[in-house]
Amino acid sequence: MDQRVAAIEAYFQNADPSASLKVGPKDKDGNATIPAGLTTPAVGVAGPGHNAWMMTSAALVLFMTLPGLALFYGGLVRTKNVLSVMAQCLGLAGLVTILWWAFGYSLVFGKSFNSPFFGGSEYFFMKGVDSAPNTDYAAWVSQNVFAMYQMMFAIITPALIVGAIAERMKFSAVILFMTAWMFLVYFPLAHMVWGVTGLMNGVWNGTAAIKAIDFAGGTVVHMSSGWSALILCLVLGKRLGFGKTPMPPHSLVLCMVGTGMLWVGWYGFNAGSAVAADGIAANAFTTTTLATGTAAAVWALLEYIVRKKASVLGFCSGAVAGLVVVTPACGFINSTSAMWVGILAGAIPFFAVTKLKPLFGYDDALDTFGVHAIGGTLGALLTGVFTSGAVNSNLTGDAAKANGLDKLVAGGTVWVEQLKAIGITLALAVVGTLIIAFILKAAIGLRPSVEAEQEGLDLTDHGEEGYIYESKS
Amino acid sequence: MDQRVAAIEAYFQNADPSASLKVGPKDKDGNATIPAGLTTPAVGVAGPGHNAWMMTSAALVLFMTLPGLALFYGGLVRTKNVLSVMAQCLGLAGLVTILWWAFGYSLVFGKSFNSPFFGGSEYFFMKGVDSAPNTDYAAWVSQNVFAMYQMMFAIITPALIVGAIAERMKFSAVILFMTAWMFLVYFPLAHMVWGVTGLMNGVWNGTAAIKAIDFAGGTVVHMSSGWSALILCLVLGKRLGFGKTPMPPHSLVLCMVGTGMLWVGWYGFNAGSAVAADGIAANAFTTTTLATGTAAAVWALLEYIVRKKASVLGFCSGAVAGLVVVTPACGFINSTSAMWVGILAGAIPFFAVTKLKPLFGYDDALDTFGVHAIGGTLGALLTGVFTSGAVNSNLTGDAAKANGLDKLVAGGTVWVEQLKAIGITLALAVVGTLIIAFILKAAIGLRPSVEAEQEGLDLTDHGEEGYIYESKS
Amino acid sequence: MDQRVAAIEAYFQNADPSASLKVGPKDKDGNATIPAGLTTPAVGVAGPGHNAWMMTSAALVLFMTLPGLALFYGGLVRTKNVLSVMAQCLGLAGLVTILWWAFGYSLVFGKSFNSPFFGGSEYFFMKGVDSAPNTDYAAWVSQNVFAMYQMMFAIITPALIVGAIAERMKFSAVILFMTAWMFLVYFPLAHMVWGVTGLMNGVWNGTAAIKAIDFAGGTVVHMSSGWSALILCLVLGKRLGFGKTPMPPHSLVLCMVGTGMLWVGWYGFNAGSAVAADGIAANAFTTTTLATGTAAAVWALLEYIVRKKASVLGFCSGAVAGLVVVTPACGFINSTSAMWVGILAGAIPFFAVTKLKPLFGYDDALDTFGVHAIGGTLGALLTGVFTSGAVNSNLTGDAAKANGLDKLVAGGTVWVEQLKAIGITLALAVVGTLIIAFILKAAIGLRPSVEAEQEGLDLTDHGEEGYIYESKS
Amino acid sequence: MKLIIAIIKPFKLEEVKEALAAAGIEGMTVTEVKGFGRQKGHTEIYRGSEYTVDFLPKVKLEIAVADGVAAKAIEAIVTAAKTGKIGDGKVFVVPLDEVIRIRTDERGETAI
Amino acid sequence: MKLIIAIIKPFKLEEVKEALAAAGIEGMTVTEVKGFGRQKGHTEIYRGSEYTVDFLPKVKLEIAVADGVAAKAIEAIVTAAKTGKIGDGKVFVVPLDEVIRIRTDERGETAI
Amino acid sequence: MKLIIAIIKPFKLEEVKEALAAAGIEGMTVTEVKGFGRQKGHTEIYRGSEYTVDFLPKVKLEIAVADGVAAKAIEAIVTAAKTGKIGDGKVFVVPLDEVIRIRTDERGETAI
Ligand SMILES: Nc1ncnc2c1ncn2[C@@H]1O[C@H](COP(=O)(O)OP(=O)(O)O)[C@@H](O)[C@H]1O
Ligand SMILES: Nc1ncnc2c1ncn2[C@@H]1O[C@H](COP(=O)(O)OP(=O)(O)O)[C@@H](O)[C@H]1O
Ligand SMILES: Nc1ncnc2c1ncn2[C@@H]1O[C@H](COP(=O)(O)OP(=O)(O)O)[C@@H](O)[C@H]1O
Repeated sequence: MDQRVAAIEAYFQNADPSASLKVGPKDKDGNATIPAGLTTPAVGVAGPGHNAWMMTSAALVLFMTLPGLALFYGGLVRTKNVLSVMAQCLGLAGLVTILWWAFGYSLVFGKSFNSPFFGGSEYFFMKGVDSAPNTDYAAWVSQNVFAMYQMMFAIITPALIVGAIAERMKFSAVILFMTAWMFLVYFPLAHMVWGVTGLMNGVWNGTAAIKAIDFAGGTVVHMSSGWSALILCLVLGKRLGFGKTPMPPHSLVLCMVGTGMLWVGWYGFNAGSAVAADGIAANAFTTTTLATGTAAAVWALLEYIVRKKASVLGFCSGAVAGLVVVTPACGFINSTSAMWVGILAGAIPFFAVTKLKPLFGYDDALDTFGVHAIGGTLGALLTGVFTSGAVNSNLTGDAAKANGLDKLVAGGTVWVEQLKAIGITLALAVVGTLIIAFILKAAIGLRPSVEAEQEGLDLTDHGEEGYIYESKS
Repeated sequence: MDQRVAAIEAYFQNADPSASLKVGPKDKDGNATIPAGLTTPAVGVAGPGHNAWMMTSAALVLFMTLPGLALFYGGLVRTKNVLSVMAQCLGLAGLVTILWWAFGYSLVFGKSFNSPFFGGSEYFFMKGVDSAPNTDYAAWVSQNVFAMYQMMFAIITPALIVGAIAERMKFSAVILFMTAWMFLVYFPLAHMVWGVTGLMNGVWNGTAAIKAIDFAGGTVVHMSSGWSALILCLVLGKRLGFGKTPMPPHSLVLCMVGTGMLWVGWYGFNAGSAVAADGIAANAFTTTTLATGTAAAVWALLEYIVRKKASVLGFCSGAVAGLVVVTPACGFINSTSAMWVGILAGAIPFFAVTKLKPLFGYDDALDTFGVHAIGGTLGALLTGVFTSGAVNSNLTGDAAKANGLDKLVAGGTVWVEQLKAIGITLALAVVGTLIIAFILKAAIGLRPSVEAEQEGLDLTDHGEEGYIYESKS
Repeated sequence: MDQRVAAIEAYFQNADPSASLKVGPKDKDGNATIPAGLTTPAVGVAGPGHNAWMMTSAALVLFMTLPGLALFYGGLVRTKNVLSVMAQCLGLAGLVTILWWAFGYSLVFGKSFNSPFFGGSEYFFMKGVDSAPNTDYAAWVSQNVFAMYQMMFAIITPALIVGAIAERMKFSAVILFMTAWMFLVYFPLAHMVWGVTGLMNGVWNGTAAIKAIDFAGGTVVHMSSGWSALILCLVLGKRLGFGKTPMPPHSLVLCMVGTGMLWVGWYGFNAGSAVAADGIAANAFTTTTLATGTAAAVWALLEYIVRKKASVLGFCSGAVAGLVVVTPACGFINSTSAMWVGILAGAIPFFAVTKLKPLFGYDDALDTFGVHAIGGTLGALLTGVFTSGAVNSNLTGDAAKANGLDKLVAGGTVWVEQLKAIGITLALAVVGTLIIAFILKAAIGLRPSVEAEQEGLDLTDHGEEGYIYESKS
Repeated sequence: MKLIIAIIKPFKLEEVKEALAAAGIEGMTVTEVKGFGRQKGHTEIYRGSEYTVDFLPKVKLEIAVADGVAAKAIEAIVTAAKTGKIGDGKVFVVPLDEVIRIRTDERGETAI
Repeated sequence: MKLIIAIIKPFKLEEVKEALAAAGIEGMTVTEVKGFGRQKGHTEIYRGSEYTVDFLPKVKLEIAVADGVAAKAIEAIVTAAKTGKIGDGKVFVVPLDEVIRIRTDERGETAI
Repeated sequence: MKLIIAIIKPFKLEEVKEALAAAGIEGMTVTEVKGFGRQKGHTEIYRGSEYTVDFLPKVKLEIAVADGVAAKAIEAIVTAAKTGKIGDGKVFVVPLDEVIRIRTDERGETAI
């Protein structure tokens, strides 16, 4: 009876329900085992509240890409390329679904390779991934839901890159580039940061070489996409007429709609990264909200100061920057720190986008580098600066004690580990992208013909038009 | 104490919490009863995690129609008819709310008639439908939430028909047609498939004549709407100028936005159909995701093969087809089967839409038949082929044992029952629609005047314009 | 053991889990205390199902504003002002985030002032607001999530006002007006109605002077914004050319999309106001659905009767009116009453908007007064008329017994208290708005220059255009 | 040379184009316009506010032709665009002093 | 006959239409155009990139009139469209050789 | 006076505007139009239905000039708009009887 109740109580603590069943002889690592046949009805099943939240979160993260990001980016391009951006988001959703099912989930969250760089082969083709929890990652969430949730991250990350290279990369080249990029950059990086045997998973890997922390993907998602975006847009070259012809957003209305969806969906991204509906999720929800609202206000305020007008694009950019920067930090910092994160997130990407880009003259079409690379890097660093053991008990959990993260947290020096993680992420993204881009360029070429680019990719790559408003009545 | 804990443990299993209380004398069916007064605080109440998920799911299914489907369809018509499609979706939401409250819920989920074809009268005007669970359908979900959740299905089903008859049916005729259709087709069919006394409810009706299975509405929702759509569009005739004037979608941007919303909302539709946030829901969530992403990729790939261009409309059509086909199957198949479902869902409706329609020349304006009828029928059949007892314990539950479904599952012959269910659904939809359509045609006419159709239904039926972009500054 | 199980059982009842621990000596109020050190793992933590629902609900309420309301309002203005409406919604999101974090939450939900009009200072800068529940408001929901949830209400309320003054108020004036309005009107009113020491919080304040009830914000949100909107639009004056130039909505498509999002998001608003995923939430979900669908149908039906055409704007207006009117009532009335609420909500605001406004000639641009003030006032009154103790046990809870609300409910005279609450709300909104508006008008002026208003606020206030569709290929 | 300006109902564009092609005329420039004339507009109602929309969607064709071809072109347009209902539109003929093909610098009738 | 082409500010359209009606002219064709002239445009800024928009929204009216009516029509347009501020627009008068009403095949002044 | 009507490729608008400015011409009216001529259109496919879109986006300029300036203006347009590829467009020159500046009532060449 005590064990039965203890298993249920674990539900409220997001703890392992089988802990109290571990009364058998010790295994070779010295951990007590569960005697054969001993179980309770609350062991090995999904917890309804946690499962509900993770299904909701997975749906919300999909919502970020389809249609959130597709609208955010689609609104910012010119009319003739709106569908091309949408097709790229849709195409990545399809492509990554297949890659993730076949190899991705296993390469990231498997552990059979026992490697810091790649997961394992045990879950190839999602073998054995069913509705029982995988307690390496979540005590109370169905493993298949966890796998789908993580798939949504694997979809949005390459889709973010699309922003930098919008309006001038062939659809076929985008698809081939991203296929290679998932294997060369995303899967290893995600394993390094989030896999239980990962190189820089300070929270869950007791033997992590780098004791870095990344709650919801500052390195894995935003730095990886942002820095790859910069490199790819440099290799690709500028859009025809860049700097001469004006290329204003064709619909700030769509862009604003996309921003709202990104913000809403991001709760799944950030609070969902607790993989439970517990107090850590609640904290992530709160810091995400505060940082985002503040960053939106700060960016627009800076615009108002600099040129007397606060713009819708400014509010939207600030909100997205706030979301990006708080991503790695949200589950580790308190609400006061979240306000500081918001202020910095509103200010630093603002200068990256309005000053750095004109200075260097690269054509980061929709500012993936300025917002995601700069913001992601800033966020990874700030996570180290602001992290607080009081907010998240995993920072002082078993793994963190084993690898010494707990002491770094107490000593306030996690930022050193974060710098290491930043360096590795940056190097992997840059090198990986360079290799793939140059090979592809040589093999099939990256850009459409000049005529195609002039006519717009909607017609030339997809044979469609975004809007046909003519009256024929 | 044991009973108190057992009731709580039932929450994690989505099982009946009162099972352990059944220690009283046996009733006339030989089932033990609960002694008067014996209860625990966890009996007869909603379980928070399950209730949370079902409220979320109900909201998601509403989102599929408003604005999801309204955008998906609205984007595909010409500018002059965009509002008419939206008005029809909105009008059906209003109409069905009233019908469902008054009669619908009771006719589908009541059991006082003890009939395989109609439910009962006990819940007319939602009498007695309150926040306690109705354990016939859900051990841990408030009955009123269940009723609202199911109402959202009753709203979207007739709204799907709108796609086939878009741009050429009078608003008044649409509303009257649908009113009759709900009583003649939807309510009986939903009872047959999902009511505990339903004719072909293999999972829950121990005395079902047909041991068919339909997790989230392949027959009830997609076949019924899709086949009715075909018949109605034949009775109605083609749009003026069909085949001569081009009628391209006026906004693929809106169509894509609607697709994203449909996909996101569909998680409520499919995973919500577990009526719990349990492992079955988790499985449905997973198979839905895999089939949809794959189908989107396959459809676009076929386009690329056939005509060297993958289109946004192709991706969207593939995604919707994937969602449709996996709907009846999602809670009964494993993830490997989901990939097969995805491939077939991307291929077969593709051919229906691009080859069958031009061949026969009917004017299924937005391809409700090609996607929902073909896809729904395919899905119903594949459900029988791929269903796996390992995935869903209800396939071997009490009712399934009583009616023999468990043996069919083990023997791999559920598809025979599925064929019967397909036949009945098809017959009901076709005959019901023919009757209503011909009566209405005789009584008030179905089509607007030629001038009205030419001017567009937005102005003539609703007195509004979709867009007024003129600058007047 | 009994206490451990009882704590868990409290989760299913949304009751205080520590109740059974209160076995220590009585405190000065005569309540038993919890002996030092006595606790169970299920005490003082968030309940997963409830927390999951409240995070979902908070995200849904944000979705109502961004992009829901921004689209609903944005679609109804002329092209040249679409971004100004969106900028105002975004700006308020940013502004209120900062105000709420710094003072708002504490002024509304604190109790250190022990005042009926303002909360307290204990939570300034969200000090101590962490993931543990604040049992004054929710037994099982993290206090920080509760704070964020309530913040979303504080964002949408001033954003509603924007509808009345659209197209003719300077952005800087909007921001300054709203800053003052939050302190003068919203924070005190929200405390009066929802704070545990609030003046007219009949359900939770045992010593409330006015025993009024308001489940989700009929007074706090809709009356306050609606009446303030009327006053502000009178002080501001009419738009240039009002009554002479036609000012039709530039995109009913966007308006309809916004309506769908508002409806979906409103489930977070209304069912979320139970601050639990319990039976009360389930009831609120149900009544909200029924009233909204019915009101949409009724409004459109009245249009059809009056002028032979049911319009999309009519359906949308009816749906929003239904949502508004049912807001204060949803957790207190049964489903039959919800249908009556729906009918009245479809009819009375319809007449306010189509008859009252032309009669008096004020320029309530997007009908904030007609829908939110009239609807909110109607709802507050109907709540008193239809409230039913059977639906919500808090109406007969400890506080309700202490202040006598339980007897008013039994006697059917809650509407008298509601009238008092209506009077106070109306007075506060009107006086507060007049004061701020006149001071601001004198200080910096409220309106843009005539040229700026003619050119449109998008260009003059924000330096952007909503749509740039020109083809440049 | 003449510049023929024709205002027609939008749904007649395809037919007129074909009729002109049949008459050997394969170049034209088309603009979406709003027409105001005897044909009545419609009324739109938004929450109780009624607007009368007098301007109706029309399509304007501009066609440069050699003098000898003008009559045939006009004939083709008028025949194809006619529905016999009010609002069918007008054809205006304006003198044309010069035509230049930008690509080739050709001038006059050969540039048409 | 004359074809009067008037470029005016968009918000003056209603007034000009009424002035023409008062002068007995009830047919016209309207096009949304962009004008470039002495009137200055505005600047738009998107994330640090500034664009100067020189082209301003204008409305173009095309009105076919009999010779005798031209002066009155021009007078009506100029009076109604004038604000006195830069950018009020222009009126161009072009000779019109022929007019045909498509519906009836009428030609010349009776077709206007 | 002459009314020059030029049909050009949209992306050439900026260059033509600058060439005209260099030629001292600073006023013009621009319309988005669709052109039909020798240049081939494209095909769009929506779920198996193929549509051939013959009409290509073009920009129309209308420029009133004094007689003496016409040749220079045409020259400027043709030079700036030429890409040498099919579809570059045309210039039409129409006689202009009168020009009035609405703001000032000026008439004739001074009104241009
Ligand atoms: N005097 C005019 N000048 C220019 N366009 C005109 C004139 N009169 C009519 N139009 C154009 O011709 C169209 C049809 O004219 P209308 O009087 O409605 O019918 P109909 O041509 O059958 O007499 C109008 O919508 C307008 O575009
Ligand atoms: N030479 C011209 N040819 C054609 N249109 C012109 C010409 N000059 C001006 N316009 C049109 O007239 C409008 C007003 O001209 P502008 O020089 O700005 O002011 P104003 O008419 O008051 O002198 C311009 O926007 C343009 O549409
Ligand atoms: N006869 C004509 N009348 C009016 N516009 C014409 C005529 N012929 C061509 N155009 C316009 O000129 C554009 C270019 O013509 P096109 O024949 O395609 O190429 P090019 O000018 O190089 O010979 C067309 O798209 C159309 O707008």
